[in-house]
Amino acid sequence: MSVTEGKELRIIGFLCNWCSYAGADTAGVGRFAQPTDLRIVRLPCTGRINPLFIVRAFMNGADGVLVSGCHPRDCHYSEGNFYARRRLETLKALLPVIGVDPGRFEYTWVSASEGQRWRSVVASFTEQVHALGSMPRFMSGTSLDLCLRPAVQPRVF
Amino acid sequence: MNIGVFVCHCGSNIAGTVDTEAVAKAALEYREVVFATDAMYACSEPGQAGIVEAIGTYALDGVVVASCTPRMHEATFRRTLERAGLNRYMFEMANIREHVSWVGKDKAANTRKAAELVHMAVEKLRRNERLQAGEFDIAKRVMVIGGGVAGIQAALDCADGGLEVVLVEREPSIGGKMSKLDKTFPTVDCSSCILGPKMVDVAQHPNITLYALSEVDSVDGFVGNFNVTVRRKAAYVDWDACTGCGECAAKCPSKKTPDRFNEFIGLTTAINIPFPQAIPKKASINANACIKLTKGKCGACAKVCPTGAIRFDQKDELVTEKVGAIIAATGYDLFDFTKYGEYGGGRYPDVITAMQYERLLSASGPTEGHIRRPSDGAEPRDIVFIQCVGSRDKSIGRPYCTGFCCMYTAKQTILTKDHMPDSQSYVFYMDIRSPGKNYDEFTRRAMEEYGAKYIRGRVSAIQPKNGRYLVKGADTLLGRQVEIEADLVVLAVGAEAARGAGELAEKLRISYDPYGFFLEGHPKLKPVETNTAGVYLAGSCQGPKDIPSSVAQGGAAAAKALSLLSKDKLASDPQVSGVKLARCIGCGKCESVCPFGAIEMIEFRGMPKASIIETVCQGCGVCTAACPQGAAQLRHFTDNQILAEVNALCL
Amino acid sequence: MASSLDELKTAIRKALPGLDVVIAWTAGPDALSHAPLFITEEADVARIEWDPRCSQNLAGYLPGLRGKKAGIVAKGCDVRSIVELLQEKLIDREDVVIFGLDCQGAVDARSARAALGSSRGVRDVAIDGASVCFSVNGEPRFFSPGEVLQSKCFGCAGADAGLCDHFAGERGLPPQFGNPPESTLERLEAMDMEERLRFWETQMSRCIRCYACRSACPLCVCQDHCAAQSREPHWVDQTDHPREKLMFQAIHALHTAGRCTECGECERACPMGLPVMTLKRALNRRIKDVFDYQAGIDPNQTPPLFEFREVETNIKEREW
Amino acid sequence: MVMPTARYIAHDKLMPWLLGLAEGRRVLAPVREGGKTLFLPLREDSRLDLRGLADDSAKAALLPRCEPLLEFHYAKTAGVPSRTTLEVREILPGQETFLFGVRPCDARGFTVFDRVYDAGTRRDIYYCSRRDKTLVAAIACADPAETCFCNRVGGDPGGSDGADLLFTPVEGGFTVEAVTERGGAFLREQALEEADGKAEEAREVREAVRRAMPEGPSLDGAPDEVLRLFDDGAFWESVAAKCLSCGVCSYLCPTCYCFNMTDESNGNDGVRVRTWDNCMSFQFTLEGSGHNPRNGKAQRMRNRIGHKFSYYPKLHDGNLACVGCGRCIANCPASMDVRAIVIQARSRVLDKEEYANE
Amino acid sequence: MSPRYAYYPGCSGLGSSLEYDTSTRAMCESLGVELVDIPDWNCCGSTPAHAVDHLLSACLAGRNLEIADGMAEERKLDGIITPCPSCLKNLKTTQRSLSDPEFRRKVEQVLGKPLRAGLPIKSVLQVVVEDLGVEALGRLVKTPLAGMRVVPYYGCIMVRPPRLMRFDDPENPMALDNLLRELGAEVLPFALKTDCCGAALGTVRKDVVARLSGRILDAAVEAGADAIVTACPLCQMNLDMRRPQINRANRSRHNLPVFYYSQLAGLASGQGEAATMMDKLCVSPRLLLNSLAQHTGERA
Repeated sequence: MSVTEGKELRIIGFLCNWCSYAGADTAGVGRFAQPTDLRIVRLPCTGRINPLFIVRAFMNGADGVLVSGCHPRDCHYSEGNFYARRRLETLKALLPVIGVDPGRFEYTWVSASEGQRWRSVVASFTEQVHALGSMPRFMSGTSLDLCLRPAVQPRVF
Repeated sequence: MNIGVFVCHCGSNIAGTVDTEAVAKAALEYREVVFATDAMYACSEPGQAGIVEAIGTYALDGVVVASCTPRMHEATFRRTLERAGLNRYMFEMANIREHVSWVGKDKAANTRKAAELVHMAVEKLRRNERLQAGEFDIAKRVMVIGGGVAGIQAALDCADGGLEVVLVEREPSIGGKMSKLDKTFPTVDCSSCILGPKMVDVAQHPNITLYALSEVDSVDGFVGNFNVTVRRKAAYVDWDACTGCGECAAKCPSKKTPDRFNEFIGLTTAINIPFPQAIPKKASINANACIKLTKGKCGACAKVCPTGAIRFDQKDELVTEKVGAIIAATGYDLFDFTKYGEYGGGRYPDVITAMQYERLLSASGPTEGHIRRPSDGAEPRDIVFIQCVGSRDKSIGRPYCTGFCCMYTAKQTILTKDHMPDSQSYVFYMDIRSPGKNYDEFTRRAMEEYGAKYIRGRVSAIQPKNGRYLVKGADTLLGRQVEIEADLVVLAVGAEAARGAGELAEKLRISYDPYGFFLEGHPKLKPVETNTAGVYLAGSCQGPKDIPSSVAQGGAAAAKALSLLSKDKLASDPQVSGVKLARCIGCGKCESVCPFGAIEMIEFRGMPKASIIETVCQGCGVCTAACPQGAAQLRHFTDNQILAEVNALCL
Repeated sequence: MASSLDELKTAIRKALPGLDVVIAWTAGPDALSHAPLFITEEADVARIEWDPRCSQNLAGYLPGLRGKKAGIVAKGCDVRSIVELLQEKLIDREDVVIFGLDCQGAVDARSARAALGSSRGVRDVAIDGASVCFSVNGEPRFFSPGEVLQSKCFGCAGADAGLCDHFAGERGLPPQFGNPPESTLERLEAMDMEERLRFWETQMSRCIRCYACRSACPLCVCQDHCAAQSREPHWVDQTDHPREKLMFQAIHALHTAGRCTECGECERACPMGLPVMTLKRALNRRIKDVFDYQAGIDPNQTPPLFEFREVETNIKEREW
Repeated sequence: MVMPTARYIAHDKLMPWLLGLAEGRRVLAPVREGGKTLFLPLREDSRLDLRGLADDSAKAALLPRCEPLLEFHYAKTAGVPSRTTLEVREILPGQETFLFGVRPCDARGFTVFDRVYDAGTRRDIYYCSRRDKTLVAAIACADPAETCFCNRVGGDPGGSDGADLLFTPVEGGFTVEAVTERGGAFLREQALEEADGKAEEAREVREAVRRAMPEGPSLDGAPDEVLRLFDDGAFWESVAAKCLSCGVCSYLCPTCYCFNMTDESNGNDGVRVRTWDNCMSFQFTLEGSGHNPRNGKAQRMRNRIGHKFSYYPKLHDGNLACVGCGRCIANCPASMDVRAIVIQARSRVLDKEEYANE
Repeated sequence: MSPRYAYYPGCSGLGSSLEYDTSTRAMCESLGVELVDIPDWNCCGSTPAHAVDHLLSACLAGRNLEIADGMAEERKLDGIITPCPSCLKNLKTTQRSLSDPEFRRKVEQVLGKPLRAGLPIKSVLQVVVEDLGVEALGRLVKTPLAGMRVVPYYGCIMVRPPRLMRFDDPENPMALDNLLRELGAEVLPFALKTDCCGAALGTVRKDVVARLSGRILDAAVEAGADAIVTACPLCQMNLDMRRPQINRANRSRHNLPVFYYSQLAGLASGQGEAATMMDKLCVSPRLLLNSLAQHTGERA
């Protein structure tokens, strides 16, 4: 875990409730230590994920986004992850064109019983994102002061 | 909106690695949070009372609890809100235990993470709606899949409780593995004597419809309203006409068919009734062995059948049953020991499985209860039992302990001595696992009273020698090699998931573990539930089990189904999709992707629009992600709610 | 082309009594691009023009005319948009009459204006093999296709006459213009990730949020209910941040993923000259690779994001 | 006050002079970027483009595409988190600006704005603050485009309405003349050489262009005709058939001044922004109830034409809200032509009258 | 194109198992497999070295691999083959150990040369059975070994450890069974086909050899075999040369000939007893071969 020591990066996880969220719970119950960067958004199904959530996250300055759902054919809603797989594969073509390194986004399948697998997914993805460092922030493109929104300051603890 | 935040210590589970006080303090700064506190156990009686009190004192309209996973206590806290007069959906949970305190070591980082998870929850809650549950009608019927002892128990309990039960069994008779056993441990009472009456009860129960020789073809629908299509495989016999007299089997010329019920150590006829106590006691034809069906000639059975029940042209038949709940009790299969080359890989006729040995011991088995070697029919004297064949062995992908082999091996050594007082049993074992009532005493008796020689170690090879078998192994307690010449070797093969378990799980939309055993809702608290509402588990399909546990679980699953279907209507989950007609342009994309056919296109003021059938919608949100206008929105997981969480995390 | 035009006019005259409207092109205010013409009476037929200046894809008007019997004049590339609309059941085949044309290439008015200096005096445009000839005040001026034609013409697949109800001109092979000029996608691929981000930042700072890219897109079915201008859901905010404007382009690209036929209307319509089709190109390329699918070919197919296969042979999922 | 005499600046001196001005104030000038000529802050590496009409109008100098009007913050009271106070901070623009290189049509566009935003007691402080701090330097046109029609809406390719200074292209450079007192005061401070005889040359250049511009029927004086067609749905349907409902015409128009206001917030912080709005958009008149009085593009087109050629002139002494720059024509993705629509409207009314007379 | 391999004969091949080496070369030639001897090869580092010093053992094998590598490209070699399972095991073990960069560095330091060790390494038997197919051998058969009842004896390392050797079933290999059947022999089931003969303890614990090898001979006789067929020089030596010792220790009277499979292949394809060096065997196969000839003669 040496790579991820020190500065945390902003990593968002979109997880389906039935498999991967439960898998992350299983990892917790098993006390499988993980890097702390990841923040999980719980969704009913990966089929709920509009790829634009991921684009939005990167636009907002996320350093990495991880999607995880039920293994193909195990979807609680039978087909959600099949649609998700196609949508997310398509998304993979968009991200590098707008300047998001493909390594900042991954999707995978983790079942409710795969606590160990969840741990290793989180650990390797976090490491992968740390290897890429912070995502460059969007700034105002020009010196036009005509139209700039003052950046709303992020919260500080 | 007035939001209250409650940060749970969970004793030291959370507070040990998260500064809960700091999290509560941070939460006070969030928009619309008017109250925040930390609590020792939020889910406890005083914890919940504290929430109810704060709702009153601070006029809260929404609550965030930061504690364990919502999969644990979301329902608990929603009820708390309802007690305080709030809508149950004005609630969010931040999972700071499973996702934070239990997996992160750095307290500062954990605290930061917990506070951000609370922030996400607050921002989502600010956009929550007061959803109201509807109601829908349910079918007061249960389907039990699998007619082993667990399924039989579940079916009988449900039927006695007044539910209509459809019991589906893959084999021609119910009874499962237990019906093949000679005796049961630790009482050594006759297996068919205690199972037989239950099987007869199934046959005679007015509330039970039995489909033997049938399999589940497809499942759709949802809790309360499943539609299960069952494939009734062709028996080539009209079971309504068949009286089970057995004339057909007596006259069948194809007498060399390996007997499936007898684990292929005996022979039977192409048309047969699998065993005398079979339920239903009906004949069926093995199409691969039948001369008429394979070569077109014969038809002896049809000639002798007194009721003219033979139907060589019978085809599989599909029937659809509407049920409100499903109990999966599909049991287990035996490990295929031929993967172990050192035990001969199936080449030696006198190296057999414990289940085959059980058939040899059984008075209704192929040898009528006389122990005979399959190779030459001789009575064996020295018998070696090898434990853990397909259990606790990572190298063949079976790392788990089957759990009941130690016991049945002990039973078999006892029965062996009873049958043949001059015999000697040897047991190669890894450890003895006998943690049940009277179990350890039982294994002790096998060793001490019945003289079974237990050798702690593995067998490295079995080699034929002068018509016997040289069993080479290690005695790890004495630290030396041992070689035993045996007449018969019995392998304690482990249990593995039933053939086709994965496919059935996919049809039922339940999870299964890497070995194919179905996954329970919670390992401790929901041992017979699954993640799919209305689907329950009984017996070894959830993991290897002995008979008492299977029976107990069958009863437990039945109790769950009975309590579910005790109501006339079920509350529908309001977390379903809804279409904003003003935004919808009727492009039909949502309709095309809905996995449940829950979207229909309607005409509204002359314009095409999508409309959700709320009782059919399962709330997956595939439509919401497909709708370009954002007109279809999954309630409680709307675009704006998820965007709010994303924005709370990074902007 | 003159003979094609006569054939076209004859066909339209013949079909017009059974139709509510026929959409074609006529001379517009700018000598470098012809304008759409909505024909309801026979007298209008005489005003139809057909030459490389007929660059606008008229298919986008069809969903708005649903319920009416509409004829439409279409180049090969325009037909692909019509196919896509049929696929998604946004128009009804029996209500649409397609007049196909043998296109030899379409002028990009913006680059033609830059090449000529001004649109003044342009009387005619013709494409002859490897060169494009503008007749300006009676004088011919020649340019290479790369200088003045739309980039989509370089990958022209020609007209699938089989989908047209009428076809004017020769059903020959599509025109060949050799290698296309360097695309924005190729330029981007030569950059590192941060340069790409900065590239879009600079580009999108020019965007005036007129949404002409969307309004001109024949597959933007939402139009008046576009997510870009909504608060419920609130995908983009109204500030002028390049991030928000790029976000909209991502929305447009993902909403048209697997549907976009690269007709180029978004870029043609953009008054700020933004390379907004680049994102869609990138998605199409992947969709071709992964799902072996191209939009606008077969009216009976389903767009790839609205179906799936249980086993996706071309998807290599990451192993952890 | 007496205006200073005309001055002259040679082509090679222009850029250094402008960059000199840019020290201490913002200089906006038509600059090449991304294949377009746009009004952007001038920098040393800017490529000034004075060949013709810029691709965007200069209105963003006075009415930005998006401007923050105020910031707000929900502050929690220490110890009493249930008490939240809303803190509001107004953001007033205040940068001195030299707007260089607008054409007479664009400069005249500001007069259309002035009548709305700086109308006696009804003053828009954001607009007025910018207007007061901005000096507008127009360049007389030498080569109007095919789509230009300022002469048909009461304008003049060499006119100076709305400008403070007027530049005119002459041999070797530009003459500079003050138009307003502010312009005069500014010019007096500049170390520019006297124009002398070039002032006469400039007048001749302007006159020549004026004469050379193609004539056409005037679009002035059509307010009543357009108003009389208000209920002629068929006419507007046919005119708007090819319209795509995008915002190109409005956003490039130097006289379109409509705006929208939006609060954008995250957590406790937020900002209120004012952004350009566009009457061709469905959302422009969409009401909270979901009802939309201008539901179709025909009604929206009627509003756009009506506003420019009828409603505005009726309110503002016959002045049109169109200065004839032709950007809407040149950039319309559907090749709409505002001139043709006004002419069609007029002949439609005449046809109707004839029909009525019969 | 005919396959071409670097050939590693191993120490026994030039001494105690000269008949194996000779008959193997003959078999390969008739099968069209070209053997290129590894020039200046040295001991593979098997039994003695690998038991005491892994680095030494790997360096010994590594040198041979390096030489083979050096000529691989020029001679267009398909791989390295050896008839001896013990050599094979050590060459393959070394190849695998070299994937550890640290260990590879040490070996290279000793050898003073960089190592590729990329050529596939197989036994001659594996090439015959898997690559050429036993049918290829079958096509060469002129005088089938009809009537000869044999048990194949693979020895303990021809197929083990399975993850290293990657050849046939580790518990019940059938390669030799199939091959011998193709030669016309009657192949009997043999439970001890992969049991240890005790070779590794041949010089220090003769009692163990006598017990283990004796058991193999017992089982072969019990099975009703006329002969044992091996593919390993050490196995052959134990069962054949040490037969008197074994008989003495076990009070048995075994007298089974122990052939190399390559000898029988040569015999069946008509190479004659001299060419296959039948006279090198300690237990004379004379009687058996005579009866075989008689059998063939009867048929003819």
